Amino acid sequence: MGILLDESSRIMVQGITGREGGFHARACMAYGTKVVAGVTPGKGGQVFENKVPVFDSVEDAVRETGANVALIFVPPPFAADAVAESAACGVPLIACITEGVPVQDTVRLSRYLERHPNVRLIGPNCPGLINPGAKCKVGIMPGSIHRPGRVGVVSRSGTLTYEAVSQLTNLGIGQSSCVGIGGDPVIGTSFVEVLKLYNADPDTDMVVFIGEIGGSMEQSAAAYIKEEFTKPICVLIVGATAPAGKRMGHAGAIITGESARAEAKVEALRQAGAAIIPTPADIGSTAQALLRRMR
Amino acid sequence: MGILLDESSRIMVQGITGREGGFHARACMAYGTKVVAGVTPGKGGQVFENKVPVFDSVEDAVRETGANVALIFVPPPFAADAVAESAACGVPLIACITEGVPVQDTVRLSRYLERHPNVRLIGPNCPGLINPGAKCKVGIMPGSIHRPGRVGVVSRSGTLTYEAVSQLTNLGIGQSSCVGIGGDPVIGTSFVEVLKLYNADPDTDMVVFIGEIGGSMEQSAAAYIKEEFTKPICVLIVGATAPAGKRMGHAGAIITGESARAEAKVEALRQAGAAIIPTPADIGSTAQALLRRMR
Amino acid sequence: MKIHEYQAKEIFARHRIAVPRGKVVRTAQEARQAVADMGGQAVLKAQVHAGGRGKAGGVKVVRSAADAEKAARSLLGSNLVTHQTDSRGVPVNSLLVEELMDIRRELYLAITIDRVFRGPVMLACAAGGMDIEEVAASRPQDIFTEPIEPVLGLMPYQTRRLAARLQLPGAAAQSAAQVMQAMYRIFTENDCSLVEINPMIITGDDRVVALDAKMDVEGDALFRHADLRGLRDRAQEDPLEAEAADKGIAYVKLDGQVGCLVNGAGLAMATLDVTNAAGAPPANFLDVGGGADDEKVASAVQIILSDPAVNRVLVNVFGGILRCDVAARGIVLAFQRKGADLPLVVRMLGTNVDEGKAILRDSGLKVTFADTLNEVSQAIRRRG
Amino acid sequence: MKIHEYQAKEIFARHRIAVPRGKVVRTAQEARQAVADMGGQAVLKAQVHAGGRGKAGGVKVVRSAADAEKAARSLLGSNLVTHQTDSRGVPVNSLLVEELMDIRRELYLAITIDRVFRGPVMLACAAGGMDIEEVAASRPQDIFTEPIEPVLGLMPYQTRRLAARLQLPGAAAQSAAQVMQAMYRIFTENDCSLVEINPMIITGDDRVVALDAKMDVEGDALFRHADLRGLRDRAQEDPLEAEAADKGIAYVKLDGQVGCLVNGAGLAMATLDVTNAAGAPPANFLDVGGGADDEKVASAVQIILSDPAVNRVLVNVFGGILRCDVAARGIVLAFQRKGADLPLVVRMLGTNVDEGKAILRDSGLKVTFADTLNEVSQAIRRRG
Repeated sequence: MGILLDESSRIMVQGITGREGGFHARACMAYGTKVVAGVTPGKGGQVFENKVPVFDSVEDAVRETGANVALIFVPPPFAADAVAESAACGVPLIACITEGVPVQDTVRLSRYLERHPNVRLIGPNCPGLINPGAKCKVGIMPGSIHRPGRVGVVSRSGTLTYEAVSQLTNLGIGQSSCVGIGGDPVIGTSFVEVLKLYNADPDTDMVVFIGEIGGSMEQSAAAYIKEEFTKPICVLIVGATAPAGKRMGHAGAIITGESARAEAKVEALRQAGAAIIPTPADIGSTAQALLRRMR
Repeated sequence: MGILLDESSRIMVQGITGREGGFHARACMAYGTKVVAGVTPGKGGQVFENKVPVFDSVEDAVRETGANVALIFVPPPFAADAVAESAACGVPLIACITEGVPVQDTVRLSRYLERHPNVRLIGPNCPGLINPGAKCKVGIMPGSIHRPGRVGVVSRSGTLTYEAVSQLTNLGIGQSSCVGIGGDPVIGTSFVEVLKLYNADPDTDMVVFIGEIGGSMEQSAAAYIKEEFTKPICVLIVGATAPAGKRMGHAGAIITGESARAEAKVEALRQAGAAIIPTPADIGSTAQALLRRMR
Repeated sequence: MKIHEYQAKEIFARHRIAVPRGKVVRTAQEARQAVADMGGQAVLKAQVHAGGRGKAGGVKVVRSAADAEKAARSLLGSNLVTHQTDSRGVPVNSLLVEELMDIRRELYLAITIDRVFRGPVMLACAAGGMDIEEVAASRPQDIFTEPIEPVLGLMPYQTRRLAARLQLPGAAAQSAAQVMQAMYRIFTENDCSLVEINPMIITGDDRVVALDAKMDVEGDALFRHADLRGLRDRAQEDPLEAEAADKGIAYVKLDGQVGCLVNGAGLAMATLDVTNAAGAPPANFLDVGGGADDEKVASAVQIILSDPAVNRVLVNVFGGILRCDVAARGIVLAFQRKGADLPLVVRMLGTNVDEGKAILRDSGLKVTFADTLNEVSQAIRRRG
Repeated sequence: MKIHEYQAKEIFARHRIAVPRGKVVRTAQEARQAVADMGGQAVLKAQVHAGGRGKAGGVKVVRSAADAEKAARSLLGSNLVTHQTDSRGVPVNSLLVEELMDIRRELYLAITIDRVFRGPVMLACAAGGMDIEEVAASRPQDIFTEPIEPVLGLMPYQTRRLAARLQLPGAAAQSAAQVMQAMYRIFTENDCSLVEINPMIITGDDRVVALDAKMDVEGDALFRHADLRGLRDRAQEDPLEAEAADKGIAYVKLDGQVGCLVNGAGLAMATLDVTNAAGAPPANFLDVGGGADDEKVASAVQIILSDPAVNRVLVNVFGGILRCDVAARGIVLAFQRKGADLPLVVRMLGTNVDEGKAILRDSGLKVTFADTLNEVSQAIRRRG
């Protein structure tokens, strides 16, 4: 049930001894997530919260604990190294939360990861992912707003994902999984890849998809939805009223060229058969209407 | 019939206006090969031998002539560029004859080619490949020694391949295909990959495999033969009497470590079920004996 | 991070890209001297971080040292308003005095990151000197692209192909290829997000010269480029945006009246969409960013309150990393420091939301609470 | 192409790898002075292109300037015979005089190309200072390897991992990581086939120092390293091998009497196997290489004939690129020039074979023709 995470997910937190890493490791554990290991070079032998052993290397952590998901909080200069280390050790799922990783690092990483087809990177600069049914939270989202269910959520943004989830939960609509793919220009996993997983997941009935201005990833998703996606899907594109040429927070939100504009994205997705969420306030209600139509 | 080449192969010679490129383009044409284009930057518009149009770029050559095999003779400093150009244009088979390509160029090329799974590189530093039945010669081997038939030949060395072919032909044993994979430490296509092609080729009954000292590619082939190869195969490993630590002509022939030694290779292949060719003089006779046993 | 044309050209020259002979001047007297040294004619180019400089009068050809002094006097100290700046423009504090070139053709060359390719691409266009985004929109087929595979770098066949598409003759084609290779080295060695030459000219004697030079260095990579950090020119930045950036806050000044405090870029953009849809244009985009404590939130709110156009404030915080009580404390701190009295619409959700609301309720500020984006929309409309 | 230890150390030092203080000397007087300058004790190291130098007496610790002069006098001008040289050894024309180090541990580090990985790998071993091939054979688990993906380069987690496996304490681990990064830069920037530090030492005060330094530059890549070409020391090479290499001929001196002229490395090795099996050991490996004309063939044969051990010549040419008539003309030319009278066994196949045989038949040389490798074997045996 859900995608990417399940009851067998064993989480290793890279950077667990840092302030952010420690805070979120605790939050994940409080949610019910199996955090089995931490990694901080030079701090091997410590025990986090009297429960989680800390290792000097991913190799040690995986060997000793059977960790199969990496959650990365190390600072930007070391993030690419942390991802590469987990990939080299064959960790099949890596969520890199770190914001501010140089793009050229991610470019090179993307090539490295192509050589490791069994390794999936989510992010960087993402909120991570969660499977409420499996009580497994691998990221920085507030766990309490989620509710187990059968709607998949995928988004480029962090807090906007929480917004979407919150609207769903408030209407009693639970989530099979929620994935924040990250806001950087180059990321490990695209919308299309997550949609493919939802398409194949028997426990996801419908998908809520939150895109934004910049790039053309939403158009690629539209093409995929048109060709292969078999489930109802509703889409919000934010940034329609952002002024052209201005940099809006993360690198994902720069307007460049026609295809990067909100209208172009909305149009492509509408033509692909997606239900369009008119404003950010209407995520829950649009999803609800779509679910009713399914029945 | 045969592997990699057939009647539909349309050859483009990169470096056709050079001395070597021109000589061998003529020889290929004389053998019956469809040489449809030449490429030399700056010489576009020329016509080679009153027959073959020369283009400035692979892109032009492929678009205008439908070339689907590249045969490369450009000098070492430009060889990686020539391979990358054909790969980027999606030419599915590239034979790089050029000797003396820096290894680090080939290392980087190998990563580039991984991104182009439909492109196969043979070489560099190889004699190329030939399909006598299809009258298609893409390389520098003397065409006259070949004879259409049902034995596949694969080898790291050039002239030694000719030796093998010559012994076969003298005994009336024809070849389905012959592939010289090249003698450099890093090459585009390994023994195993060629053996897989022979394994799947309905017109190849048996394989003659010529290895040499250095590296461990023969051991990888042995593992593959043991696990999956379904046809009779006879093997010669040369260099048994080469002195240790000495550099023997091409980089492929340096002895380093146990596995690089001839005895280790012979033993691995023997255990994999291959028939061992005792000396270089016995290639033809060993193949003949093996063929007789098949009947 | 943007750097000036003259700074980029110094880096270009170190990588053997030909640039016009030139000199940076900061006074009219220096301009006069520089032009005299160049033989009495030159072009003066305002050094500002904004495109569209030429049309805006920031580039002047002078035919005498006296002309130069006069032109420099009018430019230096002024603010240049181009289509890329706001109505206040950017200050001209230095000029690049350059020799006049014999221009036969003007081309466009750039390297940037392509998101779909997930790597750098080289862009080339035969129509240089123009607004390239206009060309991209109206004649996309005229822009040629070459993806650059990081493990190989820019390959010779690619520079040959681009030179052919730009219809460059032999000698110029080779020089252009060298320029492209140098641009790629500059791009990678300096972690650029953009390296652009517009126009790259072909001179009457077939030389290839970078008439303009643009380099944007990725801010996130500055930690490994100590040499580049010194090139930042704060005078070119909006003071509030610069102050925000220094504190790790993403702030963009907009034209409306609703000051927005949001955490997360996506939610911040969504908030703009909501206020715009409510007919209450936002005064800014603001993402308070990760790792915010009460001081950082206070800084963000102070920046919002420093904008005289702001007549009310909208807070939209989804407590996750940032706890609601921390946000609330920061907001109160800022209003107190600024002695501000503006009305506030506050929407808070998530971690410690009750504590947060309580802090605001007890603060004496004029707070309207909203629970959903719909309520936000209504509250902002009412207040407008 | 091999370069000397002192040359490699200069490159190492430029990349901030710590090396002992040292000075290259070419006379005993210079050695005396250098040791005096170093305070009266030092180690003198023969600069030769051969491993096993220490065991062979090429490394001497001296405790006074006078000692140094004496030791230098015995080394300089001598030939050093190690297990990696032939019985003639290699000439000692220079010494590296180095400060004595306080050695606590000796480690091994190297980067080379791994054929299976198709890229560079870093090798590390806690047992430095030893014959690493011996360790590889007897205790392969003691050699740690890290494949280096070209697009990423050597990553910090890899250097941490190697340092941990070498059981280096904190400070030394960090220094070792820097050394590893520098080695990788040296390897790639100089197109090396090997960069090796054996031993890399940890001093008593936890410094990491390259006590020895080895760099092999790939000959095929020298076209793009003008700076490195000047480092070649021909005096260290076998004169015949060097002459051959200059002409693009692969020639290796062996211990037998049959001079072999072959085209193609594989066929050349096969030919060694055949003559050895016939009980007639070859005097050399020779691959005349691609693009051979009659002059190149003649050069190859002249090199073969220059070896006094050769008492007969075997030609095994498969005419393809190299035509048989061209080969024949070259052979005749060389015998004439050398005034040689040795018997020849000739096996030619392929392009223009009849013309080739005719030229040899008419040449007056003592030629026995063979058509197959079996006939070659018989002919060589008979002539032995």
